[in-house]
This record gives sequence, C-alpha cells and structure tokens, in this order.
Amino acid sequence: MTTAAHPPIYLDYAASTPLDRRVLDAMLPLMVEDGLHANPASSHGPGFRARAAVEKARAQVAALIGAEPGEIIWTSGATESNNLAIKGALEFRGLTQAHVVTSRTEHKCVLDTCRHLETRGVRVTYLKPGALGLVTPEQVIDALTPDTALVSLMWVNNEIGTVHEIERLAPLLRERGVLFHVDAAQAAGRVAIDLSQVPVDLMSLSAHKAYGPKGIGALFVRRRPRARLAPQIHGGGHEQGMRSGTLAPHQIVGMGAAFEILQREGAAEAQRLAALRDRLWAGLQSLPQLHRNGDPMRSAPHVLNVSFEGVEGESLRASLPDLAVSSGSACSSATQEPSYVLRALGRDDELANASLRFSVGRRSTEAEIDAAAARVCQQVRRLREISALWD
Amino acid sequence: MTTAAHPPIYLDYAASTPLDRRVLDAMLPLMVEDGLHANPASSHGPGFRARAAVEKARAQVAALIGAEPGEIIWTSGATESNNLAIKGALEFRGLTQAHVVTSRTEHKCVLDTCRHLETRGVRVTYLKPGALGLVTPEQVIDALTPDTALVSLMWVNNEIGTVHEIERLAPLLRERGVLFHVDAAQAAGRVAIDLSQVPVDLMSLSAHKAYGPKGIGALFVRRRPRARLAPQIHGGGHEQGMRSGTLAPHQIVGMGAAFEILQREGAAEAQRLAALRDRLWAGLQSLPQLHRNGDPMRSAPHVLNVSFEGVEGESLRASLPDLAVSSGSACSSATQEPSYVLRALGRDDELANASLRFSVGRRSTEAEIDAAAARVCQQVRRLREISALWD
Amino acid sequence: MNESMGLPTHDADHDRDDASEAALLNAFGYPEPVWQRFVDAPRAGRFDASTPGVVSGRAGTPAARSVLSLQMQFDEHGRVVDARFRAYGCPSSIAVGAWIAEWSLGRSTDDMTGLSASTLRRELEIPEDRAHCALMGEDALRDLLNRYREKLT
Amino acid sequence: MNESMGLPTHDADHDRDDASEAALLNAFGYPEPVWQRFVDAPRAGRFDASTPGVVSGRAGTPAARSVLSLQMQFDEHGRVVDARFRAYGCPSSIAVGAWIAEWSLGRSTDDMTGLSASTLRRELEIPEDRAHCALMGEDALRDLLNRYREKLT
Ligand SMILES: Cc1ncc(COP(=O)(O)O)c(C=O)c1O
Ligand SMILES: Cc1ncc(COP(=O)(O)O)c(C=O)c1O
Repeated sequence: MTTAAHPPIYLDYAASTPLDRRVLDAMLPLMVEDGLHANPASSHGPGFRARAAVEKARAQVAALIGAEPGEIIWTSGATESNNLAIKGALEFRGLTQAHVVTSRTEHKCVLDTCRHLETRGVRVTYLKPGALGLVTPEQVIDALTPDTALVSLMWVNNEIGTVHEIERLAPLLRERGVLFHVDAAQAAGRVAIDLSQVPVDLMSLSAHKAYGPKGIGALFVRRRPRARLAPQIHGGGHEQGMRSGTLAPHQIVGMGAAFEILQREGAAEAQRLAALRDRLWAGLQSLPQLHRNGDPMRSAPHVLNVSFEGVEGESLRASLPDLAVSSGSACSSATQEPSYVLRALGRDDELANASLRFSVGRRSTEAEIDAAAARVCQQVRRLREISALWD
Repeated sequence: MTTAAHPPIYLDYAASTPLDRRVLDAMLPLMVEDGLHANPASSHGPGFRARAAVEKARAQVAALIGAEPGEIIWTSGATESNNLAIKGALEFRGLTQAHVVTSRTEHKCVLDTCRHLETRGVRVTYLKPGALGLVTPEQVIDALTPDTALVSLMWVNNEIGTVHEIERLAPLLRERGVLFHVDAAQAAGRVAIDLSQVPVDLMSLSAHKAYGPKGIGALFVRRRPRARLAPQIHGGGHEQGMRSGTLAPHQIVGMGAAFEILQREGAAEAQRLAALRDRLWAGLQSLPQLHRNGDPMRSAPHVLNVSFEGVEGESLRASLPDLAVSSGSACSSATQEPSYVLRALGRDDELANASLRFSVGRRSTEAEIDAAAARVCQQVRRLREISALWD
Repeated sequence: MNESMGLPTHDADHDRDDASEAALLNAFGYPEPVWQRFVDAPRAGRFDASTPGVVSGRAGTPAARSVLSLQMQFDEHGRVVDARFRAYGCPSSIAVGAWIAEWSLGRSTDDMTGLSASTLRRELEIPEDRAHCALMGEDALRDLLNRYREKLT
Repeated sequence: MNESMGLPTHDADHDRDDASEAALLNAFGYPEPVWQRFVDAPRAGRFDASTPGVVSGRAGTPAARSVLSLQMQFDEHGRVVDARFRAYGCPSSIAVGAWIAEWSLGRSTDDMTGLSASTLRRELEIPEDRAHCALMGEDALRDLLNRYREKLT
C-alpha cells in the first residue's frame, strides 16, 4: 500500500459528508440536458415542472423535522440560514435596545453575526458552557432581560458533539415570548427533531452535513405563531420575500432526497454511529493521558473529540496524513489556532491545540475505526517520545 | 404529436439555461461517492484536493473576464453578488450621506437592494433610460454628486437585451473616483468582457445563465485599486472574509467548466444566436403592429423582446403553452404585472403587458425558431380576431 | 373582417395541425369551463353591419385590460336568435363572452335580466381573483339590455 | 525511557507496516528537509543520566507550544562525539532539533558558535512564518554552549 493510491480514512463527516449515491440519482434528472432545467420561477410548463420538484423537496425537508412545507425557506447553507435568522429577526424588530443571548461555543457564523450586530448597537450575552460543553436552560433563562429579542443556541455542537436540551428550553422561551433560533446543522438526522412538539421559532439546516449537496441549506421559519424576518438578500421576492435569488432545483432536490433518507434510516444509523464512536474511544485507551472533550452523557452519535497530553497539535496532524480528521472545526483549522470551543470549556491552549475531532458517518466501518485508532496510538507514542515535555 | 409527450420549444435561455453536458461531466467527479467530497476548508488531503478543484475553477472564471483568480469571490448567484456588491460597498464606506446612481431597468435584485438602502439613509438616483432602453454614460456622469459612492449599471439588460456602454463609462467613473459595479449576469459569454482593460470595480456573474449550475455565482472584486466590501454573510471568514459559508466544489467546478467553454466558444456562439434572433424577428414580420423593445443596434445576441398590439398579455401567454417564453423577467412573470422595464422605456401598460421575451441559446435550432414564429403569428392573429379592440 | 372570421368554433372545425392541437394543453391550469371556451372561442366575432335586429352592449376599459363587447340578434318576439362576442382580456374574460353568447340563444330579455356575476362565476368556475371578469360580463349584458329597452321606447 | 527508545532513525529501520509507510505522505507540503527529519526524527531522545561528558541546552516555552532540548556529549578535546534532541512543537521545531544534533557531530564549541537562525532557515528551507523555530534552535544551542563554558570555568 502506498498512500498516494489510497485515499485517507475519512473521519471528518462533521465537516462534510459525501453525497449519498441515492441523492445523486435524485439530482441527476434535473441536471441532464433534457431535464428540468427551467427557472422554477418561470411561468411556463418547464418552469412549473421545476417548481413542482422544488416543492416536493420542501415537503421532504419539512417532514424530517415535523414542520409544514411552507415553513421551509431555501438558502445556500446553514451559514446563510444562521445569518438570515439572527440578523433578519433583529432587523425586523428594530435593532435599538435589542438584546441577544447565545453561547461561546456556537459556530463561527453565529458568533460573527452576533459580533456584527454588536457594531450596530445590539447587546449580546455569550454564555459560558460548563466543562462538558453544555449550556443549560437555566443559564439561558437567567440571562434574559426585558429587552431580549432572541436566543440562539445550537442543537448539536460541531466540535464536541454536545447535545443541548432544546426540548426543555424551547417552551420556557415561548412562555416568555422570546424568539428562539436553533442551529441544527449537525443535529438533523442525528438526533430526533419534532418541531410540531418543540416550540422553536427558527432553525437552520444544511444539506452537506447529511449526505446532501454542498451549497444548499434551509431555514425553518415558524408560521404559527409567525416568526418574522427582514430579508438579507433582496430581489425578486422568492421564498415568501425572505430570500431572493433563482432557486437551484438540483440542489434542492438533493437536500430533499437526503432528508428523506434520514427520516427512514436516521435512527438506525445513529445507533450504528454511536457504536463506532465508542469503539474508537475504546481503541484509544491504550494511550495514557487522554481527555475526552464534551459530555459523554449528552453526545451526538457521530463526534468524538479527544485532547492528547504531551504532543503538539500541528505535529500530531502532520503525523496523520492518512486520516482525514479535524482539529477544531473545518473553518478554524486553516488558521491552526487552538479551538475557541475547547477553550470555552476551560481547556488550556496546549491541550486545546493537541486535540482531534473524529467524526464518523454512513460509510465508516469497524475496520477503518480500528486502523485509525492504531494509527493514532502509534503516532501519539512516537511524538511523546520525541517530546521535550514528556517523561 | 401530443404536447404532453413533447416538451415545449424552450426559448427562455435568459431565465435559465440547461446544464451543458460537458459541465455535468466536470461536476460528476465531485459528486460520486468516492469523489472529492471533503470540505475545501478542511486541512487534510481530501480537503486540499477539493480546494485545488475550487481554485482551478476560480482561474477559469477569472480568465473569461480578464481578471485575476484572487479577484473572484464565490456566491450563491448573481442575486447575492449584486446584494454583496452594493450593500457591501456602501456599508464599508459608511451609509450616511452616501449617494448611489443606478437605472430603472436594473434587475429586481439591484432595485430592491437600493430601496432597502434608502430605508437606511442612502440616497439613490434611478436613471430613466431612453426609449430604446439605453442609459448613456453622459446621463450617469450628469447624475453624480460629490457624495456619489457607487454607480451600479447592468452590462446587458435581461428583458430587452440592451448592451450598455460599460467600456466608455468605466474610465469616466475611475477618473472621478466613483466605485463602479456592473451586473453582468446576462453578459458573460455573450459580449466580450476584458476587465484588464475596463476599470470596473465590482462585477456580478451567475453560472446558470451560461450553461452552468443554478445556485452558484461570483463577484469580481478588483484588487488594484482594491475595492473594499463589508461582508453580508458572516462566519468563518471564507473568500477573503467577504463571504462565509462552506464552498460547494461541485457547483464551483461547474461554473468554472461553463466559463471555460464560453471562453472557447462564446464568440462563435454569439454570432449563431444573433442570427437565430434575427430569423425569429423576420419570421414575425407577417404580423402587423409589432413593436420591438430594446435597441437593435446595441442588442445582446440572445434576446428578442416584442410587444403585440391588440392582444392581452395573459391570453397571449396562455395561447402558447408549447413555447417556453417569458413575459418580462422570470421573477416578475408570476405576478403578471406589466414589466417595469418596458414601462421605463415609455411603453403603455397594455403594450408592456402584451409582450414576449424570446431568448435563444446553445440548443436552439432554426427549425425551432421557425415553428415558434409560426405559432406566435397564428395565435396573435386568433386573439386579435377575438379582440374587442382590433378592427 | 367578416362575420365568420374563419375562427375555431365549438364544433371544432379548426385545422388539426400540430400547433393548434398543442394549444389544447392547459399549462396554466385554468378551470376547464374557462379553458375550453378560451381555446374554441365559439361565437367570437361580430355581425355584419347590415344584419337586422342587432343590439350591442359593452363593458370594461383598455386600461383595465378587459373589454367585452356583446351582440345579440333579436327576433320579433324579443328572443335571441343569434349572438356574437368580442373580448380583449384574459382567458376568463373571453370565456365569459363566449358563455353569455351561447347562453343567450333563444332567451328573452326578461329571461336574461337575472344573470349575475355570481352565476357566471359558478358556471365557469371562475376563482375569486378573476371575479372582475364575471362582473364585466354582467355589466356588458346589462348595457345590452338597456340599449334594447332604449330602442323599444 | 531508555536511550534508543525504539524510535525510527535516519537509517530508517522502523517497521514497514502500512501505517508507518503512509506517514511518508507529506500532505501539508512541508519543505522536504523539514519533512524528512520530522518523519525520521534521527537522534531523538536523551542520554542516560550516567553518560559522561554530556551538556544540555534548552529553549522555548510550553505556552508558546515550542520547547527544544539539546544534549551533546563532548570528548576530552571539546568535540561532540554524540548528540540527542527532544522537541515539543511543530514539525519545523522537531526538524531543527534533529538537524542541530546531526550537524554537531565532530564539531568543537568554537565551530558551533557561529550557527545562526538564518543558516537553519536556509538549510531546512524554513519559511518566514516559521522563523521562530529556527530562532529556538539558535537559542537552545547558545544555551548549551554557555553551559559548556560554565562547566569549564
Ligand atoms: C453547527 C454548524 N453550524 C453551521 C455550519 C455552517 O453550515 P454550512 O457549511 O452549510 O454553511 C456548520 C458547518 O460548517 C456547523 O457545523
Ligand atoms: C441581469 C440579471 N441580474 C441578476 C440576476 C439574478 O441572478 P441569479 O439568478 O443568479 O440570482 C438575473 C437573473 O435572474 C439577471 O438576468
């Protein structure tokens, strides 16, 4: 075996997933030359057919989360959905005097959006999670002020997999009349979501975290009671005026197909992934001085985040070219700064830096997990032996 | 022949184009299960490979318009590009006291963006074009004030095909230090664009108007002198901090492949399309009382817009179910309001409403054009005979 | 333009070439009673100026993009023996004209006085957002009946 | 931990199983001289405490995520007969340690006094943004030479 010929073991499903073959099959009819290539906003036969495909997908996405089709707004991904939800809700309400509650471990796109709003006069409270990464409903409720317009809390953390208690928090916020936005990019299909029971107002979704195509996402916008948003992309008034721009039916149909598969297979798959995740953790136990990041009791099935004492992060990553894993989130790994999420949990810089996020997925196998664990053990041992800090 | 079995003659390439088969072939390797499915922001082998595919496409898009790869920012389409260019430039500069010059015949997404900026204190001048749809460089220069921060003018109008004199206007604005944004969604590949010679600062592009996939576009942002923008979608800082969100390599590679084809074939194709457009116009001449909308001397090769006296627009469209044509732009045809573009040219409501935009493309044939012309003549005659206004 | 105009009539004698057959596709989903009358446009046209006993009625304006003109030929007993319509407007307006012309045959002015927009809407399945087309039909018929009475007096 | 540590050395006697061969893939594009020394880590480790004539030097801090520790064994003529390094840090820091240990063999303290960060950067093709790794090498060696001189006096 030479590595050039063999792709690395892919354990980065939380960064992005491959397209499921069945999703591709659903997309192709909209991409072939004699396919449904019209603009779904066009008023003619081909346009109507493209529109019908879009609406079918809307129903598929809605079904997975217990929503109505009319509550699904297409976007270019969860980044845009998060921007639209947070800025849109705040702008609609008027920015002055508004207060937002969120957490320090949100995805960068939520934090960056909040920081932008701060420059426009919004006050933001960034809650510090406990050592296991959990922000409790009680913390959120305690942080509310009479001006609080919005709470934004992710369902599943992308770096450490912690699952927040959205079901418990949502009714508390509804009672108090505070709008609740949830970033569910990592949650859809991995934890059960039923918005007909859980009074979340706005929820962000992404296709490419769930075996659908990259570049398409959705925002759930509740109709009863109606969550109102100022559009962030202005134009022809598509998507109920909330998001303009020509719809991309092949992408949308891909997201619909991906979510339809999740609805059928998600629960069984989550069990299988949790077992693989646990197998990986077990496989690493021959190494001393490991730290698991996140809450093992409230963990999404696909994520295992581990800090390795006594090794430096960049060398650790460089030693594992045959494993596609992440350190921190995809977005922050280019800069190689220690993960802000791990630091929010209280990890020191060195441990935060020497951590790996393994995330398993639909195509992960036990053999891959075992090979990955062996490889990590071998390389951590090697680096510890070289290390000037390890005795 | 029954129409249910035969798709209509597609003459709506200005609304959207089918994917070129070669574009699909370029996209597929990024969509199959063992393909380049990683997140291009990920720091590992698969991520680097996805990133390389993205960068190759960036160079292809840049090449078509005489730009450098680093001047191309990926977006979800021209709607987003126009939003980013206009709002981004204005916000970067500070909105207070700013003045924008644009035209009444811009795409809805430009007009809507400008109207939004007006609510935030920006002053906007909407220039009225001449009867042929042209806004002259002189009109633009006359409208400048010391506060003018930005001029936004489309290269090719999507409804009437009029080609603006961007080459002549750009240096005049550069001399005066006014930022110049051009919506080139309809222009790319249909008119020659060389930004190494034409000092445009910001230019919007869309893949799906050019045989690439829907849901992907780009914004050209000049580096020397540097055009600066406030991001409109906040997050991980992708795309030089101007546009966050996970990149969609299959979509991006599709846009790259589409633009590469345009570079090789665009000039010859433009000639062929102009001939088809002229053939269609000739084929309609057996009907009296036609009005061609737009400037025949400065017309993009793919668009022919005609108003038919004595017929009502909705009945005209209903009579032509076997032609996929547009009345006004795709976005406005759902509402069936008379086109604001045609009204800006001075057409009365009735004529504006009774108009069709035919747009030809890569797969249009002479036989299709002849059949379409015959069909339109037949139906216009029929409706005129029914009409209470025609004698 | 002469009386018959070579227009398609409801006995569908128009030529069955590809293009006109294609016109049967109701791509925009109009109600079937509207669609058939729009496609066939039976009794579209007007009487020759020399035709005796013809009374006209009109409603609508070009600016509203709806004009309906009705003509009915009455016999000595005040019954309609033939009728024509012309319409500039959406398919529903055309269908309203065709429906009234057809319906009027053999009726007296008294028979016709009761025709309301709501009857037209029910008969043609015209939706709420096209109610104005039915109103225009009611108005054009009322105009015609008024003129008939003016003529009598 | 003993002197040899079973670590891969530059004569590449490490076992050629799948996994370790895979480690040869320089996926992040490190400069070749850095990459080879990072992978092979020749002379990584430290001398047994009983080894005579050993002088140590150290630079860097854990907080900066770079610590380099050098050991050299001198003969009676003041020449290096053997050397070891240990490094906690990025691949460049590890390569710097390996390079200095290798390079020191047979040299006297005078020979080594001139070694500058810029030489290290040139020899290992270390880019600007990793210049601090070369500086740490220079510092660790200077620390070692200072201790050697202290020992002599
Ligand atoms: C929790 C979370 N939110 C938002 C995003 C952004 O989603 P997208 O890649 O669709 O823009 C991601 C992934 O990048 C994520 O993991
Ligand atoms: C001139 C012009 N600008 C902008 C757009 C919007 O582009 P997109 O469909 O990529 O959002 C279009 C087409 O819809 C257009 O024709």
